[in-house]
Parts: sequence; C-alpha cells; structure tokens
Amino acid sequence: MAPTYNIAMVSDFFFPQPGGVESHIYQLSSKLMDRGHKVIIITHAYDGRTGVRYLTNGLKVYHVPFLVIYRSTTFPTVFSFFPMFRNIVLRERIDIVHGHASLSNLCHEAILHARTMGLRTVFTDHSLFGFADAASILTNKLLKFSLSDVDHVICVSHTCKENTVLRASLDPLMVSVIPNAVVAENFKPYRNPGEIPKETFGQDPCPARPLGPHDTITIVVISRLFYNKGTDLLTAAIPRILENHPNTRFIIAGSGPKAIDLEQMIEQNVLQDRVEMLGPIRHEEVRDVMVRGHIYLHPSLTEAFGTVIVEAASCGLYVVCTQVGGIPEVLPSHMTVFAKPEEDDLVVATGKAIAALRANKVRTELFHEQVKSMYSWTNVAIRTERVYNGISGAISEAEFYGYDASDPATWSATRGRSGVQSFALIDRLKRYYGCGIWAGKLFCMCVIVDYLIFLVLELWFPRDKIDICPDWPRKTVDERREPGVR
Amino acid sequence: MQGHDAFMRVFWPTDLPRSDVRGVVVGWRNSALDVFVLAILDEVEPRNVETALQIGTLTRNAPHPVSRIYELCGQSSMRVLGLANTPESVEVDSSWIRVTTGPGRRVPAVTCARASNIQIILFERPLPGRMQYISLNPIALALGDKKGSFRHDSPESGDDDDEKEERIRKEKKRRLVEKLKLHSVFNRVPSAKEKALPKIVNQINWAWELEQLLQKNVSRIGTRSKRSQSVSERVVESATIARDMMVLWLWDLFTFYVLPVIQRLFIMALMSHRFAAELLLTVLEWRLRPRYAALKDISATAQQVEIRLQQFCYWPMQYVTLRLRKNDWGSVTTSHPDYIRFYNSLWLVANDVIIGIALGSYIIDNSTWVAEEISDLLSTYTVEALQSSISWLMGWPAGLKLNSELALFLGDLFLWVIDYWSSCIELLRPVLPHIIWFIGFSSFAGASMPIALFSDLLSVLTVHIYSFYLASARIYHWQLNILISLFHLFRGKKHNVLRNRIDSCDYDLDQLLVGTILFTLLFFLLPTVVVFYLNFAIARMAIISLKAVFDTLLSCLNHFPLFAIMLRVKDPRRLPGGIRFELRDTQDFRLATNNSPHPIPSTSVIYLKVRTPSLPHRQMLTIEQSIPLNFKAMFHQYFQMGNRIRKHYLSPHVVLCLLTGKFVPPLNRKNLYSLQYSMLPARRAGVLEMWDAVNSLPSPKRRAVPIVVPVLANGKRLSNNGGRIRSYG
Amino acid sequence: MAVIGWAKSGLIANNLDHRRQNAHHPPHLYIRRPSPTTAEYTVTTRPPPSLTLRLALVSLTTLRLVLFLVALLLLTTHLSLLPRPVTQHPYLHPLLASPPYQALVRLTGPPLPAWAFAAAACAVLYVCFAWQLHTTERLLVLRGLGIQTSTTGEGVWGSWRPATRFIPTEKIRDVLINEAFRGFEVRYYLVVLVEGEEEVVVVFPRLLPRRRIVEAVWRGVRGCLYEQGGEGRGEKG
Amino acid sequence: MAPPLSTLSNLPPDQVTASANASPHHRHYPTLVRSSTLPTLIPRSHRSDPSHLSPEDAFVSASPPRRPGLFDGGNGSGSEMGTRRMRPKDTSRSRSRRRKRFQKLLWVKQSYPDNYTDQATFLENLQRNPRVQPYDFWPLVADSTTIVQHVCSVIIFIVCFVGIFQERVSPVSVVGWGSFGTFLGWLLWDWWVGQEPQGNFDGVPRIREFRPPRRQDSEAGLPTPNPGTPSVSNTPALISAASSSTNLFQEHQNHHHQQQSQRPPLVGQDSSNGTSLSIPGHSHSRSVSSIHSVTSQTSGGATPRTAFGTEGYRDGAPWPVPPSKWGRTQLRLRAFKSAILIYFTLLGLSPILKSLTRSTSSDSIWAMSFWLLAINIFFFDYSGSWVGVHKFPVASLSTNAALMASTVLASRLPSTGQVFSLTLFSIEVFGLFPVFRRYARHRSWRYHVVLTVLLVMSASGGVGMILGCEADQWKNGLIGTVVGCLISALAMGGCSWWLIGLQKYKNEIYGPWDPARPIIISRRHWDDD
Repeated sequence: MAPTYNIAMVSDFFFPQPGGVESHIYQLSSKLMDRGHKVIIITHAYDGRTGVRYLTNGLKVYHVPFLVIYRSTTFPTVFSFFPMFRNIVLRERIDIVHGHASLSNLCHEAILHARTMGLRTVFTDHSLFGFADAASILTNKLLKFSLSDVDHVICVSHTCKENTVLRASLDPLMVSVIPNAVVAENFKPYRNPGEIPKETFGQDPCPARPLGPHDTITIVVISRLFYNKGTDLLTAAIPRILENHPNTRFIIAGSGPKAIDLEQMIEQNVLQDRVEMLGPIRHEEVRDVMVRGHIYLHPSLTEAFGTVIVEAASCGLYVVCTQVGGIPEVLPSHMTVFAKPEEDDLVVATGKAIAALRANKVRTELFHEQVKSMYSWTNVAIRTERVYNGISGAISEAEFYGYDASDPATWSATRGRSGVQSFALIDRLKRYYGCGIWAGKLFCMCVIVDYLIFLVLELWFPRDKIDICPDWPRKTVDERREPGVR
Repeated sequence: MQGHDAFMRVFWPTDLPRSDVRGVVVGWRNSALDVFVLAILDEVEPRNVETALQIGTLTRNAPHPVSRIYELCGQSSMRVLGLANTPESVEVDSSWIRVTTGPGRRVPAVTCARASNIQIILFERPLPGRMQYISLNPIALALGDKKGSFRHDSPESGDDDDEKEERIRKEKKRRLVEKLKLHSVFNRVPSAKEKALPKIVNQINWAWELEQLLQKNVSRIGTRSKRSQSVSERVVESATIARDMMVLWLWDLFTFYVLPVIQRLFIMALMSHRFAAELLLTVLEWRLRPRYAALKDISATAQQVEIRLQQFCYWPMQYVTLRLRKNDWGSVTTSHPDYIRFYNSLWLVANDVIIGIALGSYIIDNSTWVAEEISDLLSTYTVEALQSSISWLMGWPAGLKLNSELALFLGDLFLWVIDYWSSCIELLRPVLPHIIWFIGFSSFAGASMPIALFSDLLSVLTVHIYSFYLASARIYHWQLNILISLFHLFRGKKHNVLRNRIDSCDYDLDQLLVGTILFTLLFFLLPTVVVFYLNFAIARMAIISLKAVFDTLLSCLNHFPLFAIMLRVKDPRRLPGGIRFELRDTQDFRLATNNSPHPIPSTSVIYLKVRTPSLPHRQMLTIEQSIPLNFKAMFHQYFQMGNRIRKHYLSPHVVLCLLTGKFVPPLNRKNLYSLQYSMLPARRAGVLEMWDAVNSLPSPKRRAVPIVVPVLANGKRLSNNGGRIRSYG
Repeated sequence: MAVIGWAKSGLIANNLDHRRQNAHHPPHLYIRRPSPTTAEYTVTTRPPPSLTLRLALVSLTTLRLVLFLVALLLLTTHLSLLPRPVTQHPYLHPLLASPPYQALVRLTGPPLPAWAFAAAACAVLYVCFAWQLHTTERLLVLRGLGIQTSTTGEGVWGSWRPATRFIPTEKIRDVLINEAFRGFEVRYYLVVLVEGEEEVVVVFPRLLPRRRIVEAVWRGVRGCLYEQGGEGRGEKG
Repeated sequence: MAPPLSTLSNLPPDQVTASANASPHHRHYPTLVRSSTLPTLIPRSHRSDPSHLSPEDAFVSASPPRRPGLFDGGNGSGSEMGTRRMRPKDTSRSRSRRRKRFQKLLWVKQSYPDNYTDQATFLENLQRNPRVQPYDFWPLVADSTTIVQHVCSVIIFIVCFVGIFQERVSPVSVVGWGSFGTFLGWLLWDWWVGQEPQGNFDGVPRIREFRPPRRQDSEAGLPTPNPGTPSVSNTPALISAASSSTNLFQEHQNHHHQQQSQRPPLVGQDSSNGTSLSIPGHSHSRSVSSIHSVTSQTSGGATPRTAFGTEGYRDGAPWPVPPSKWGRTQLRLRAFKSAILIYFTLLGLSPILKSLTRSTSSDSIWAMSFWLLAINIFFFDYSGSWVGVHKFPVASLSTNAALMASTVLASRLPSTGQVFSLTLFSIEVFGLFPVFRRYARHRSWRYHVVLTVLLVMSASGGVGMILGCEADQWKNGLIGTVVGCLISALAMGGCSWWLIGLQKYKNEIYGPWDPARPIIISRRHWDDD
C-alpha cells in the first residue's frame, strides 16, 4: 500500500481570511487526508483565532501567535519561529513540510528550519513576480534564499513555473506544475428552475437560455478592485461596452481601493441602472452571483492561475479575459475570448463574446461537465502525493526525474535531487553559497546560525520533554473509517 | 434509581451531641440514598417518631410558620433516617442507616443495607442566631442591581471611548463563550443527588434551628423513662414563669402607650427630611439639557452631598427590609448581605462624622493659620512659580532655539493675565479665613465634606492655569495642523477629503511661494509655542493628579468596607466566601475490599469546611481555613477604580492628545464615583414608596412576645438537654 | 483525547499564567481514592519520600529555625525590646554575650539605619516562616457534589494556605484536555468548562503536568464524577 | 555560461530598476526586439534566438559563482543535461505515449510527469532587453545642458547671497538687475506667445512631446488618428536627449533616493516616456510633483500620462483653447496679479523673517540650506516638456526646497531690505527663471545654447569673484570663468561617456509573468496608488 506521510502545510494565509491560497490549502489538505495522510496546518494567529483548532473534518490548525505587519504577512524574523516550529513538528511527528505562497514569511522560515531539522520540504508558488522593481527584487532574493535548499517546488501554471525557475534559479526538473482546481459541485450552472435564486442580488436572477437577439446580456465581474486586477481597464472599458451594446448590463462584485473610481465612472456617465455594484461578497455567494450572468469579464493584469475564471466557466459563463500570466493555459479556447490588456482590445473582445452569445454559437451549458472533468482536487492531491513520494524516495529518482542518477557524488551537492539530497550542513552551505556574491555569504551565515539555534534547542527543550500528540484517526484509502477515537 | 448507584451520601453535623445511648436519626431524605441528618432523638421509638413527624408533633409551637421550613428545604417532611447505636439484632427497613457513635469517636460509623459505599460529609452547623450561614458563592458586598445603569444614564463624554473598547472586548469574550456553549460533548441530565446541592446548603443553614426545635419537642413523644420533676424544680419553674409574666406586663404597657407616639414623631421627622432631600437632589441633578453636565458632575461637593442624601433616602427602606427579617426564621439567609450593607454605610457615616469632627475642630481652631498657609501656597505655586517659569521661557531656556520676539510676546501676554489674576487673589485673601472657617464647620457633616470642598476650591483657584492651558493648546494645535497641510503643499500634495488620502496636486507659483514662506515661518516658530504649551500642560496635569488624589480620598471615606472587615475579624462565618471540602484519609477501598472477608461498605469521609476554625482534629490542624471572603473580594471595587483611573490617564490616547495639543478631558465623575454609588440602588425610592414602607412597618406589639421568650426558652432547653444526655451517659 | 473543541483555545491562551514552572523536579501524580465515588488527585513537585529527602528537610527546617531565632534576637536587641531580666537570664546571657553574636550585632548596627535593619529582619522572618519548597496542586472529585481544585504555591508569595475553588456538578459543562501555546511550546492541560462563566477553570494551573498525567487524571475524573462511571463518555460523539 | 548567470541571478537593484523602465508595448511583437542592443558581454546560448533562454540557462546560471570548486561539474551538467532532459520523453516513449506531444496547457491531461520540462516551449516567450535604445554622444551632451543651466542658476543665487552677506554687493542692485532681467524675459515670453500661431498653440508642442508614446502606441497596434507628421524630424534627438537626461539623472537618483524601491511593482516605463512625464493635467487631480515624475520614471507610474497626453491632443485640449488676444491679456493680468501679491507678501513678511532664525546657530543654517538646495537640484524637473503658456510647469518639491533655502538664508541677513531683496531674487531665480529657460529651449535650440553659455560664464565668474579677494575681483572673475567653463565641459562629456559605458550592463528579463501595463485611452484622471 502507498506510504502515508505526516504533512505540515505552512503558510501565512489561511482561514478565516478569505482568498485563493487559503482555499487551495484547505482543499488540498482535506483531499490528502482522504487519501490517508495526516495533515496539519501552521499559520499565524488571526484576530479571535489563537492557539490550536480542529476544523470539522479533523484538520488541525496551529494559529501561532505572531506579529502581523502588512496584509496578514508576519514580520520577517528569520529565526524567531524556530522554537515553536520545532515543538510543533516534533509533537506532530511531521516528515514533510509544505510551504505555500511566496509572500509568506512564515512559510520561508519553516522551510529553512525544516531543512535544518532534516525534513523534506515542498514549496508551492501561487504568484508571479516581475524582475523590474526593487520590491520584487527583494522578494526574489528571499525566495532564492528559501528555495536554495528545498526538495521540490510546485507551481500552479507553466508560466508560474518559468517565473519561479528564473527567480530562484532552480533546476526545472525539480519544479512540478500542478494547477489549482475548483469544487465543481459548488459551481453548478443555473439550470433547474426549481431553485429559488437569492433575491438579494438584483432583479432578474435567471438568465434565459438560449438567448434571443434582444435579451439582456449580463456581464459579471468578480474581483478585488485593485490596480493589478485591472480595475482601471474595467473602469475605462465599461462605458464603451455599454454604449456599443444597448441591452447589456454589468454586475460587479468585490471591493478595494479602486471601487471609488468605478463609482465615479458610473456617476459621470449615468449608468446606475445598467451597472450594479454589489460590494464585497463571501466566497459561497460567488456562485449565486455568477449564475445571474452570461459573460464573465476578467480584466486582470497579472494572474498566476486565475481560479475565478475556471469557476465562472464551471458556472456556465462565457469567459472574456486578458491574455496575461498563466491565464491562456487555464481554459480551452472554446470557453474563452482573449484580449490584450488594452482598453480597445477588451472592448472588441467583449463585443465578440456578446455577438457569439447572441448567435448562440457557444454551448455554455456543456461547460460545467467539461470543467469538472478538467479540474478536481482529488486529481491535485494525487499529483501532489506523487511529488511527496518522489522527494521521500518512495519512487525512484529515475521514475521521478526521468533519468538515472548516474553517480550521486556529482549530484549530492547540486540543486534538488531527491533521495540523495543530503542534509549535511556543508552541502547545504554549498547550495546557499551560490545565491549571490554577498547574499550567498549572508545566507550561509543565516544557515549556520539556524543550525546553532537548533543545537541549543536540542539541549534546552530535549525531545523527550515534548509530548507526542495522538493522531486523528487516519482514513484508509478505501474510505473505511475506523470507529471512535483510540 | 436504587439499582445502578449503590452509593450513599450522608450529611452529618459534627457538633451533634455524641452519646452512645440508642437513638433515632431524624433528618431529610433528599433522595433514596441521599440523607441529611438533623438530629438524634434519644431513647424514643422509631415508629412514634415517624408518626410524630407525620402529624407534626415534633414541630409544635414553632415560633414561625412551619411551612416555610419545608419550602426552603425543598422537602415535604422530615423523615426517620435510621437508628443510632442499635445492635445488629434489631432488623430495620433496608433504606435506613445504622449509626454507631459515641463520645469517644469523632466520626460516626454509618452502614446501610442498600449502600455498597457511603460518603459521609461532616459539616459544622452555622448558628442562625449569630447570623452565620454558608452559601455556594461569595457574599456580595456591593449592590448588584446596576451593572449597566451607570452606563446609559451617564452623559456621553470624552472618555467613553475606553468604556467602548472595554465593552467591545467584553462582547468578543461573550461571543467566544457562546461558541464554547456550542461545543457540548454530550449533555447529561444531572442526577437527583447533583441537583440537590442548593437545597442541601439551605438545609445546612437550617440544621441548627431545626435540631433545637426537635430537641425541644422530643419530650412530647413518650420517651422511655420520663422521670417526674422534683419539688424544688417545680418551684423554680413557677418562679421564673411569674417573673416572665411581670416583665411581659410592663413591656405591654410601654409599647401600648409610649411607643406609638415616639414612632409617629420619628416618622414625621423622617418624612420631612425626605422632602428636603428630594428638593436638594432635584437641584443637584438638574441639567440644562440632557447632554449637559449636572451640578453634581461638575463639583465634588455637590457630588458628596448627593451621595449622603441618597444614603439618607435609602436607609429607611433598608431598615424596613431588615425589620421584616425579624418575623421570620433566623435561618432565612437572604437578608444578611443587606444587613451588612446597611450597617456598613451607617458605620461609614459615623466614622466620617467622627473624623470630620476632629478635623473640623482643628481647622476651626486655627483657621487663620490654615488660611495663611493656603494663601501662601497659592501665591507661591499658582502665581510666582508660573511667573518664574514663564520668564525663564522668555530668555532662551536650556539652549532651546526659541524665537525671542514671539517668546517675549507670549510671555508678556501670560504674565499680564497672571498679574491680573494675582490681584484678584489679593482681593480674595481677607475673605479666605472665613471660607476656611466655613469649610471647617462643614466638616461636622463628615470629613469627606471638607475634602470635597477643598478639591472644588482647588479647581476654582487654579482656573487661570486651566485657561492658559486651553489657550496654549488651541494655538499649538492650530499651528500643528497648518504645518501639516503646508508640508503637504511643500511636497506638492494635498489631502483629498473625498477619498481621505493624500493626492498629488499642482499649485500655482504664487501659492507655492506664499505657502513655502509661511511654512518656514511657522516651522521656526513652532518650538517657542511648544515650550509654552508644555509648560501649561504640565501644570494642568499636576492639578488633575491632585484632584485625582482628592477623589480617591473621598471614595476611601465613602466606601471603605469597614463593617465587613470588622465582621471578618469578629466572626468570619458571617462572611461566607464559598464552601470547600476536604478528604479525610480513610483506608483505600481496594485494600479494604480485598483484605476484609465480608465486604464492608467502603466509606469516604469528607469534611465540608465552612470556615470553622474548630473541628478539633489532628489532621485538621495542618489545614488552616481559607479566608472566608478574601480581602481581594472586599476591595474589589477599589481595584476597579484604580484600573479606571489608570486606563483613563495613562492611556496612549491621552499621550496623543498631549502631543497634538488636543484637550485632555478629566475623568468623568460618574465613572469615578460609580464605586461609591455601588452601595446605593440605581434609582432611589420615591417619597410615597417610603411613606408606605415606613407605615407598613409592623407595630412591635404582638411580635414582642415570641421574640423575647423563645430565645430565652431555647437557651434554657438547650442546656437542659445537654445536661440530661450527659446524666444518662 | 478528542476532547478539543472549537472556541476554547482563545480563552485558554489568555488564561494560562506564564509563571515559571519549577523545573527542578518533574511533578508526580498521587491518587487517593477511598471509595469509587471519591478521588483526590495530587500533583506535586515534592519528590517521593526517601531518607535523603527527609534528612534534607530536617536540616532545612533547623536552618530556618536558627535563622528565625537569630533574626528575632537581633531585632529585639536592636530595638531593645527584651527586658533586662530576660537578657540577664543564665541561659540567654552567654549567647547574647558570645563574640559571634556581638559581631552580628555590630554588623547590623548603626551604619545602616534602624528602620532598614528592621525591614530586613522582618523580611527574613517572613521568608523563614512562609517559604514553600514545593508546589502542590490538588483536584478533589466528589460524585454527586462536584469538583474542587486547590493550589499550594511554592516560593514566598505562593501562600501556604491552599486557594481552593469548588465547582458543583451541575455547573460543570465539561471536563476536557486542551492544547495551547505557552512560551515556546504547546502544552496539554486539563480544563473545566463552567456553566455561565467567561473563563474556563484550568486544573493544575501552575505546574502544567505532562500529557501522561493529564490523561490519567482526565480519565479518572470522568470515571469518578458521573454516576454511570463513564470511561468512554468523554470522547467526541 | 558564467555571464548569463551573473546577469540573471545577481543584478544590482539599481541596474534592474534602471533597466526596468521600458514601455510594455513590444511584448507581443518579438520582431521588434533589438538583438543588437544586447550587451555584447552576454554570449549567445546555443539557441538560435538570443532573446530566448534555454532551460540550461536558468539552471546553470545559478551554479558557477556558487561553487567555483564544483563548477566543472556544473559545467558538465550543462551538456549532460541536454541528454537528460530528453529522457522523460524516452521513458514516455517507452510508455508509448509518443504521439501526444507536450502542450503548454493546464486543462489537457498531459501524458508527461508534472515536472517534465519541454525544451521547445519552456521559456519560449522570455525576452531580454526588448527595448533599449543606444545613446549617442552628442545628444547626451546637448541634453545635459539643462542640468548645467540649473546648477549654474543655483550657483548664481548662492553667489548673490554671499555677495549681499559680505556686503560686497548692494542688495538693491541685485534685486534690481534681477527684476529687470525678469521683466525682459517676461516681455520676450509675451512676444513669443504672441508669435505662436493659433493652430499649434497647444498642438505643436504636444505633437512633439507625444511623438514617442504615440509611436509605441501605434506599434502596440493602437489606432492613432492624426499622426502629426510635420514634427517627426527633430523627434529622436529630443527623445534621446530627454531620455538620456532622465537616465543620467537616475544614476544620481538610485544612489540617493530609495523611494523608488517603495513603489509598488507597477509597470516599467521606457525612458522616452519620461519626456512626457511632467505634463500637468487638468486642474483636477493631476500632479506635476517632480518627485512623482522622477520615481515614476523608474517605476513607471507614468504610462497613463502618455496616454493622457495623446488623448489630450487627440480629442482636443480638455481645457478651452483660449483665442490668442483674449488669452494673452488674461495671461498678462494673471502675471501682474501674482507679481503684486508676491511683492506685498514679501514686503509684509520680511521683518518677521529677519528675526526668524536669530537664535539658531549659523552653521546649522548653512547645512540646512545646503541640503535644501541639493534637494532642489536633484528633484528638479529637467525633462523639458512644454505644456503651453497658460501653465507654469513648476515642480513643487524642488521649487519649495529652493524657496525655503532662500528664506532660511535670508533670515540670516541683518536688515529688512536685504531680506526682502534676497527673497524676491530667489523667487525670480527659482520660480520664474526655469519656466523661461524651458520655454526658450522649447522655442529654439540656439537660444538654449546661448543661455547655457551665458549662465555658465556668469556663474563661474561670480564664483571666482566671491572666492577671490576684494582687490582684483575682475581678474579672479576672469580666471573663474575660464576654469568654470573647462570644468563644465569636462563634466558634461565625462558624464555622457560614463552613461554610455553603463549601458552595456543593462540586462532586463521580460516575460509573460510581468504585470501587463494597461493601455487606457479614455482615462479621465490618473492617480497611482
């Protein structure tokens, strides 16, 4: 039977804060637990969420008390997380540490400490970064630091993979592409008339299919209204779209600093009756909003994966999106109309989409099944499990990396080779040393200090003083639950 | 019920007279195997006792209605629980207990046919005559009826924000607790034994009185050998009865003719006083608008007067309730806290007046000297010190780079005002001795009065500092704002009011020029204003802290839990702070079961500790009693007030106000004094209610007999019983 | 062990007092159980009685006694409380006249003010009198009555009179084991959820014993507290 | 293999930021990538297309400086990895999935393992240095003249202050000459404005200005109506000049002001857009704060400005184009009004100013004014954009700093008259003169050069006089003039050479992950947050 692991998902971003990374972690963990692994989640303390929690499916969450500085990322102290992390890892008998989200300091620290403690580490990158401005340069340095000694990296799209490979100068072979997924059951299209639509969202909840030539076409936009979500494009494009196409209307959900611009736009050219702004909505309401529309407009400027367009397609919406980042890889061409991130092109693309819908050329009612067949979390979990097997040597390197490790000697010190990736301090130092002329030495110093701290901790809080906590009953893969607890 | 739990619980009073004669154990049977022993009636037949309990012979001529006992103890009747010191040969009902006790043994040996294991809970009976009692949760010294009342009737003021955030925190906590409720692993129905605890507490409180009653009436049941009284005894008895009659007759005369008159007069005086109080209170509480501050919020004296008046209005009501207590069983413990509160406030006022007389006489005797001192203090600290500091600021102090012109201007301005003020003080100086004399005289109404007057005097005599503080704060604040906006202009930005953020904006050339020059100007003038502002702010802070000291003093005088502390010293059992148990070491039941051939019921003896220092026992010596009502609970409100003051004055908000020159509001009197009101009800009783209450007071005529006689009788009977038992022993 | 619910961690994390757990001796668990309906769990840092321990205790007590007396004597002499006949007493006099004592007197003499010395002496007296060596925490379970926790702290301020808290049974919502962050580690501890109270009651708050002890106590409490001795009852339904 | 790694893995931040300002619009057009602009130092990888990066680049780029010892191993890996990278295909082939070729899509069920790296498609649309213009020497020099002008005017101001402070020069003469010059300048300006043909009253300068962004727009496939052909001629010079200036300027910038790094990762920005940076927009919510322009030159908050500009000339000026007569009288009136206002304000304030900093020690004042003037020089808006006469293109921060410096300096002067005159003079120098300079440069190149030469000479002469003793100040002045001219010439040439030399270190990686820069035409306003 397949080996099962004790996995610790580490990230700054987790519930109660909503977001893509959060739901990714949650879904992945629960699916992994279904496959018989033990998963815990380590994140920082949110307001009103401190200490140790169990989610209802037995997922254990450690909300580590930490200082939060900006948009719920903790303060980057390189070592301060180590004692607590070690305690948790030991008492939970973790053997794989899986960090998420390259903006989360908690995750980077955890990866560093985990390597120091001799654990396997995986990192999942959810976001794209340019090489242009100083902020992303700092981020890239940090990323390179923590990824210099990681066992494997998972990216959510090929673009994301290229980006990560370049940023952290990794070996492409140790970067896997495992996309996000959606819970297709939560995003069913509006089909059965028996369903009572939520009246909270406006007047006509049920879009009529097939469309007549003069039916109103509703265009839905759901995104946080930030600059890099392309809200400026949206603000510029909406009036032109509306004036080109008489009976169309917009539904915009989400909030952010750019909301004021949108409102000003609505007021400037009087569009209150054709643009409906719902403000912030919860994630479980997203579907109810989506099924009211025919077209989903996604004007984002950068996007690693773009889960929301998959959700929209799963709801049976025809997707108009900008051709940036990983978006072109996500959906087949018959579900989407691509536009360049320019106002004119966006308007043109939307026009095309509307025309196609009016001509009933798009079989949107088939989208749901197709999307369900494309993306499922179980599939993601299986592929992630393969990565775990690979790094922990359960499957041979030849199978995992597609080559036979001819002589481990040459590879022992190079970047991520599973099985033979040695935890010896000197090899790790070699890996870190190459991160740059000055950065390399700095990183080496950090690693050495980390190792010393590790030794001190071993003396100070000896392992036998730490209580091993009992496991939640593991599910066997054939879904037969053991009764009771212990 | 009997089937599954075979464990029995026996509550046993430790101070039950121990004799080894055969007896019948009488008490409450809370549930089948949960018995509460009240008394052991010696030398009686169980079935007689049973019948007597049924027909109520044993509770004959009780001083108060018997039904009350049953309703409070939650049982329909007392039962025979078992036999004491009876040989095994006598067969008894299976649910009865066999007790073997005696003078020698501390802990009675209890066995029961139905119980496999027995819990004996020994307890010490509180004496109701001395108002001792036990309760599950500590006695509340403060009046509990107004948690929220002070929030909403206090006018919204500057320091409501910390109140608000406190409330928010509470709210969060409450929600967390709600979530906690959601988590219930399984909700089990408490068994009869577990639900019985409050009843049992009552029964313990009643134990003493009931035992007295039973023992008094035990003679009515045919005891075995009732020997007749000797002649001498009969003579003595008749004599005592005759004397009692005499006393009674005189007492009746007195109550019938003299007392009503006195009562009438007293009530009249009371009511008139009440009217006056009502008038004054309305004056004190009158506010121009509901938002505005009333007189009592402004001046400490008014506050003090109001508190006193409130107390005066409240006392009769309290007294009435306490009087009503008299015609009920002594074991009804509901009114004990009222009693303590009532006498506490009386004591406090008395104390206050005593100290006040001393203080007042002192002040009056050398009022001139005090006046001198005060005027000196005034001139030195509120005039000269200020002048010197200002003149110090006028020539560049401490190497600060002040602008001399501005400093001169400001300094001259303030100095001029101070001179004017000092002339006013001079005007006031001759009047001062009279004021002092008046203050001293007022202190015959209690030492708190002069203190309040002093604090008011302080705030009146330092009004100039207050105004200086206001003025300089205004200037400073205004300049700071201008500087900030000009700095935005300097950076070529402006504060966008619509979006509440900093936008970039392009100014015209002339705007830029003027703005920049003004910016430079104000920037270089800032330090001068700052030092002046700081000077006055510090003075203001000093005065505020002084007033805070006065207020603390006042609240000490008004709310010191004097009576409680004295009770604590005198008789700790009157201040119950909860109960605690203590496991007496008996043999471990496993050993007991395996080494004894026939399984005796494994017994565990538990002492229910109600703050008794006695219970003479070696193991007990190691365990001292926990403080009945610990001092922390007594002074809880002081800690509360301290927290409030600290949170208001040492909060970052205040520091921010100081730095940005906003006005620092003094602590709202209502909040500060809520401590002192905690002795008073949220709303005082109206005049009519009081009238009804006072008249509803029962005339002591008929009551007098049962009050006086039975106590005597009880006492005698008690000694008799004891003696008799011993004679049999 | 499944008795860890949703909302409690927040409460506990605030609740746990972060006083230093005395590490010099790991806490033991003693169980007194005279009848199946009553049990007392004692967790103490006092090591199991042995000869050496007894000797150490005896010597310590004598040392304390000596210190106490010396401080008392010094105090009395400095404040000259002793009446003359007492000082001239044949037993006491040689001691008072003995050179070491005189040296002590001179040492604590005039250079340091009288009040300071008095304060120091009082402090010494108090310490000698009230110093606690061990922390002992008890949990008394009475079926049908309730649970009573009691704590005897170590050190000077840990009052040697146990602070007790009695919780009647029908007030007890649940007894369970919880985890929380404490300093740099995650600890298990036993809590009693009390009906209608904000704070949960932490059992053994000072020396939070290890999971082994806590679990034993938890099972014992469950078995002893409720009538149908519920071993399996506490598990998450 | 070594260099690409060095360029890839450790770029100094300033170079990347410097290279980062490039307009996005070439992204979809790899043909436009000028491989010629690739620094020669970067060797071609074995790929034919230099702008593509092979997986080896990504991988090996990390190794050499990291382990000089194992470098050979890493190097061997480079070759050996090509074979290895084929292996997954072999294995898959053995699993007989050969017919399905790898697609770079997520929704298809790939027949390859997740960590398979396809050589054909991996990093296929990565580009290096897509948009780098080579700078040529003379335009750079020509453009550095603006800076020289400004520095010289600052020096002149300082000279005047020193003169007044040491009572060598009478303040009245200084302010008199200054005002006279200003008046002349104003007359000239007025005349020019009158001369300006009605048609391109707004248009011509705009067309010149917005030539570069519009070209890019058109390349970016954006419909550009009404291409202003007439002015194409002198565009490149202007662009390169402006760009070089901004770039040279960034060389200063990056050392001094790190607020660039605080900028959010917005779109990069081609330096030629810098020319359009400082156009003030309409009266509402548009900014000309030069701190913005500078930082946004690197972090490129300015694209919309271009967009705005194009829009500005496309659908007519948002503000009403004033007919010349009326506009000119109105302008005159405004000029008079502000002049009067400023005059009397100064008159009123100068007594207070006189005693303002008496208590402050002199050296702190000197230091303060030095820093303020430095701020003025560094934050000055050198991009000689032209908005039309109706608007003074003032850069708030630098102007304010200069004015504050002058106020502080003036407050050291003993008499009110001196204070007043110095402040007034500073206003003329820092407030009005830059406008005149800019306009002159915009008018014709000759005026510009003449003005530069004059300024340099007078500044250096003044410095010479001040430094020298009273007696033979004219000789000192002469010497100073000569030396100053030499120094300035050397500086201009040297800096230009330096900048051109720096160009070859420029290396910008560009790929689909970079946030796209939205091209928004009908933007009402722009605010970057």
